[in-house]
Amino acid sequence: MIWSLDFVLLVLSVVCAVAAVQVRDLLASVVLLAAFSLFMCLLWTEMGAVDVAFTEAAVGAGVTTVFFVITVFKTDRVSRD
Amino acid sequence: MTLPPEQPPDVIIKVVCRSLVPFIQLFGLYVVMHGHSSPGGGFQGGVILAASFVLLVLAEDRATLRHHIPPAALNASTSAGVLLFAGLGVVCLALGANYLDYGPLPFAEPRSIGMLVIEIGVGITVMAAMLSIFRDLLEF
Amino acid sequence: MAILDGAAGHLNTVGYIVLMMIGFYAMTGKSNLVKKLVGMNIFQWSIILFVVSLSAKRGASIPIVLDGHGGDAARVLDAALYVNPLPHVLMLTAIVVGVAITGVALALLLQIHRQFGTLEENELLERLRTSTGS
Amino acid sequence: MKLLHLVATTVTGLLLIMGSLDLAETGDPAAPAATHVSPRYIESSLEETGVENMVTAVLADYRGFDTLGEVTVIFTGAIAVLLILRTGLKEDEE
Repeated sequence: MIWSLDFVLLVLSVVCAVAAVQVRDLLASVVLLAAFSLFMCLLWTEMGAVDVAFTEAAVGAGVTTVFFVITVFKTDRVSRD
Repeated sequence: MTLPPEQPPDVIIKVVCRSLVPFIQLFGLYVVMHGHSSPGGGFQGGVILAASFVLLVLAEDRATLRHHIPPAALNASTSAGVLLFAGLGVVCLALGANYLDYGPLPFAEPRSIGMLVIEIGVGITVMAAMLSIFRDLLEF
Repeated sequence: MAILDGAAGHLNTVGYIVLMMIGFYAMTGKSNLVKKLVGMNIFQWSIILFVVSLSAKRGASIPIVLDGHGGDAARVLDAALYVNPLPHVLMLTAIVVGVAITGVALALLLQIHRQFGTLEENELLERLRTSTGS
Repeated sequence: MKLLHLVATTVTGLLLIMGSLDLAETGDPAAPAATHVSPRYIESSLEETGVENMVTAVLADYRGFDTLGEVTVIFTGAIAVLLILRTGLKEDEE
């Protein structure tokens, strides 16, 4: 593990998480969630968990985002808060 | 706001995605088969195989999935993977060992082959389950 | 840097807890149901991150044996040279199960939106109250 | 109302941080998580199963029951989505 890289990635993922929770446009929220999962994937690669990172790269950016985008398109796009 | 599936898809997107899909599927099969000695396995390969069909459906229209994989085949393969996994355990039981103990399988490297079989079962189930959820959400 | 090395092992746990609390706040404080699901995913991934971080070791490699196939298969490996593979296995399955949970939750959201026409929590409660009252 | 949620979140986070101070350092090779059961998997999985990737060996051989339950959960998720979204109730509910 490399501590400085770990901290930089943690700060970036906290920024992505806060933005995904606070933004009003739900499509932007979903895409920020995909960016958050990319930083998770980088953190796990840096910890040596290559299998978990591989799964996260396929699942977080691929399948989960597609499910969320379909739901957002079929319901309302704008959130009240 | 609804999905815009009625308008014909752009020809460049269609051609590029169609030519990318076989390579993605080949990589997914490689990940399932090569999980013994590199990062990978049934879960990852199944998700990658499902993502290739998702890309195909997003590039074309929603009848594409029904055309390439009929709904009955999708439903059947969702349970076929679980049955392959549990059936190998029953085979081990019939050969005189414990459930899911691959020792007495009649191969040169029984544990390696047994693991490969259950990785294939996991891959089939994960692919079919993801595609089934995707189809149900899309066609609602 | 030497001082930071001593504290670093505890500081990143604080980072994981901050991520977890962001997800917790989204699940409790936000009224949109899709926002709650986004918060649930953040919460879930931060817990997975915490459990994976338990497997890390200083100066260890990824859990794949080097030249294992052609080499001497009977040699004894040193446990300090490889990271702990057990949390990876447990969390690998947790991620894929998380996708199935998210799919079921999104199906419920689609059905709720068809029945009530909204995904905001307070409007949903209001419509439920009026429909049962009348 | 928002302030109440924020206060509750902060208090829970502080309690969790207080609890996490007793954990072993991340990356410590002598931590309890790294010394009890995992050396057994690392040292003998290649010899016992002949598979280089320890994660695959533990996932598919040592903990095969766990993976079987996992696959059953995913199968159940697909069936649940099918049952939630394919109901014919939506016309006569209106």
